[in-house]
Amino acid sequence: MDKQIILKNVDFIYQPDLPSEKQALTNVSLEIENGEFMAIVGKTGSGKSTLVQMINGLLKPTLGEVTVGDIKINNQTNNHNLSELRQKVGMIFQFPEKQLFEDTVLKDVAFGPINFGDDEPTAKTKAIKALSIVGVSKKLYDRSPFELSGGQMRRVAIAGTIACEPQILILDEPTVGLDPNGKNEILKIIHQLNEKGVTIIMVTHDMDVVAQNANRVVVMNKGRVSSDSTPRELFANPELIANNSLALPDSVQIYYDLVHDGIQLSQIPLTANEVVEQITQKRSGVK
Amino acid sequence: MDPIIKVSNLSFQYDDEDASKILDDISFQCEKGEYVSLIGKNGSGKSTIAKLIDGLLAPQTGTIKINDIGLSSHENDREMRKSIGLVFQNPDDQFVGATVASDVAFGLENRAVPREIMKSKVEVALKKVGMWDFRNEMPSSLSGGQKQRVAIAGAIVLDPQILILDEATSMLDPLATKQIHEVVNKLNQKQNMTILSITHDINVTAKSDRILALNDSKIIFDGKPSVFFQKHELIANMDLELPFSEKLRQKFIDTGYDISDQYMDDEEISQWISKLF
Amino acid sequence: PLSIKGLTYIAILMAIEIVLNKFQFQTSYLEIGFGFIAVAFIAWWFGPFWSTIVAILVDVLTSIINGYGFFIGFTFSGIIAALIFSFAFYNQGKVSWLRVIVAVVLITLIVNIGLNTLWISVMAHTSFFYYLPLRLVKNIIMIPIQIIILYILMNNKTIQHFKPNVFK
Amino acid sequence: MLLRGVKPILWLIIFTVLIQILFGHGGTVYFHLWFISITSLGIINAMMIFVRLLLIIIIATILTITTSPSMIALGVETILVPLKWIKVPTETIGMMVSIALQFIPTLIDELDDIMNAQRARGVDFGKGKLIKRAQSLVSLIIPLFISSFRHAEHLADAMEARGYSDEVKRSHYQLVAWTKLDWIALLFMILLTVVVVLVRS
Repeated sequence: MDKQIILKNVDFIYQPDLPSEKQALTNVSLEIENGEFMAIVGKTGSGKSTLVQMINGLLKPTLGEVTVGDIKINNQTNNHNLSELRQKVGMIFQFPEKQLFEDTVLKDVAFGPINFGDDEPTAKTKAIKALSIVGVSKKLYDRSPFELSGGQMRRVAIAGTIACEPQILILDEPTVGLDPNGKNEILKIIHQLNEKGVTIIMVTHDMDVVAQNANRVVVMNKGRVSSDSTPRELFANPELIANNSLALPDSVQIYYDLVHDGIQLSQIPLTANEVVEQITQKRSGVK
Repeated sequence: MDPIIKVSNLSFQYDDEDASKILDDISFQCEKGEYVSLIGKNGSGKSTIAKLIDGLLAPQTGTIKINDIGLSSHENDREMRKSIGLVFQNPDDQFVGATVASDVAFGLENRAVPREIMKSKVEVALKKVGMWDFRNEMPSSLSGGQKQRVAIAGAIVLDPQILILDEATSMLDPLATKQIHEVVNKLNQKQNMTILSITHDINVTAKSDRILALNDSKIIFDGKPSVFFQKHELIANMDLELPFSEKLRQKFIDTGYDISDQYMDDEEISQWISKLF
Repeated sequence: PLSIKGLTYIAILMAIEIVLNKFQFQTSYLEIGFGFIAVAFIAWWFGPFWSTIVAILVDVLTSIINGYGFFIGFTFSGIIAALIFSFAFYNQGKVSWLRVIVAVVLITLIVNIGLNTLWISVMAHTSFFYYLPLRLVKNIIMIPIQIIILYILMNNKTIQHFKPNVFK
Repeated sequence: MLLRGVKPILWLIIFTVLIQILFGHGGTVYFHLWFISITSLGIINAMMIFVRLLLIIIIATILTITTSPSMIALGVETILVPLKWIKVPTETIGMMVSIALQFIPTLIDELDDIMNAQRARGVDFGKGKLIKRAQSLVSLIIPLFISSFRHAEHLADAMEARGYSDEVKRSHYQLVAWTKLDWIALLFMILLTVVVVLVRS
């Protein structure tokens, strides 16, 4: 398999040699393959955000090395040679609508491609493509992004990153503050990109999102990787979940309620559908 | 007994936006000690209602009465605000004081409450939200959930009869959200405080006494959560999601199970499943 | 008198000024902050009285926060800059290129190159002309950047949209 | 903390000290070349200036470390009290200072976030031609202003909801009381001033 991202013994210290020095990552090693959908969970301050910022060079490891494709980043890497990396690794921050600044939606989405060296017509084409992926209608292209609703602004901001055509997309809590519909729409977009081969790395608190989307979940605790497994394997360890102040998804909660009542399902269900399926299965087994 | 909040035929539109009405002939009321959830899409006018009730905006037509006192002149606004505490969405937008304690005291300072009384009231309020240990911290050093708890303390320090939460947990993680709702539930149950919680998180509405659903500038539902959750079409039209237990119940029905036609919460539904075996 | 919104806007602009004064490009030795943008907005929306007050406050606060000593000369410089901006922008609906250029050039010549160089030489007991050449060069380089940024910001529709809310 | 305070004026200190050393005159001449001359008085002068600037920095740093922003805000308000006579709204100004100090950390975080977001979209701050630099700054400052103005709008609502008005009399939770220690400090300062004046003359 194609190892796309490799973190090797990465340490990161904020403000080294100052009284405010803070070790954010300790000996983190991870390998991420092409096309994965990985979720990163953990308490606030567990190092999740620091970890993802390592991958597109916004932060450089104090010790160790990060490799993305054939680009290596360590503490010797020059800040100004990261353009190629940043194009490859798109990053969508919490409340990404905060980055909007251009007069029109189209110009704002084309901003990234232009910075990465595209000429204006090419950037425009990419912007239009990205806007159609996120479902922003043509009518809005020439509007100011600030006239849009919260959900639409969020989509425009996400299009701004997608337009750079990244191979890896990092998202830090992309759905916070949206209503349920807006949230589902955004998750659908992310899923579609993943199906087209884009590697997704998503920081989130929402375990339902983890259960229903990710094929792999990493739990961060005090700057270390404390677990790296499939969501189902993670949910089989309720103690680990509780220790990291995480919540069980509703379907998993039902599973444990049933265990409590002496009913053991064959597998931990990740969706409402799976709950019903397994109960049906179990009942036919009983009979 | 008269309702504590009485809204009659309220209409409102912002003058600078395109002229559509944000609220159109809305009437509802809340009884003392009730926990009411006000839900609706983003931009459906939920926050406008909060501001109107608190007198931060003036209604164009209709009346709002708090404890049977109408909102009309500016003086009344101040009088009315004494009985209402308001907590907003963004934790960063509510801090005035440089420490947690002095921020909580802000509302008391505005009413020229003597310092000794202030000190004891601040202590009581901070203890209620579990933030007394943080009294000397700078607000900027707190987490989002802690900030919102301080904001609640800042509101309840004035002993309001009504607490309005304007999407107070929409920017928080699930754990912090849970903690905030625990605090709010306690205020509702132990002190009989009337709660008006504005939200688009349907899961947190399950524990409230009543749901008011706002759509297209009108109230389209006013009743018990268990009744509301069964109105699947209505919920879908409002861009909301069904609570998990209701989704599950629907799945059971679709698969041909003989399940109650009433809403059940997570606990009830897992009990029902247990009985299948 | 000021509305509550007026008060919070001035306070936030003051915070922006302090933050942007500190903000400098890491790679550049041209140590000029961008706090002037906030000064321009206070002058534009609130006029000479409040911009003078803010100039004094920011100077006092900055010297406390950053740990440089306080020197009354720089406070005076801040006031003059605030007054020049007020003279150029206050009560203007739309701010033209001409007004931005005049204001920035005047402030650069009178305040940054003239007065501030003088204060530095007074503080350090050295001749005015030791510092002049270096300061002249770096301030003149900054003029076009300042003009462009100020014009774009003051003519940004979204930012302008907030303006009517300032007075109520 | 100390280091960060010094950094911005480090070049000023170095420059000044160097000028004093290289171009000073008077006293014994140690070295002379064209217009450069290193003299004893020049070096003494340079040292004096160095110590003076260092003292300023140390004193200001001690103030920052020992005094909370709220105390500073209260202090500013107290100093301004005489201005009430000429109808300057000192309470409002005190409030402004308090809010401004309150928002500085928030805005620094926000600026950091916006910078990271634009970097991820390929902006390279501090690099490129003049126009490019101006544009990268605009991509930073417009979002900062917009989000700050939103803060201002919401904060005004929050303050009004909690009953703030500049028309009514307010009480104060935090008190700056004049204590024995302040008398001692004041006395010490007066003594020090007298000593300095005597020594100088």
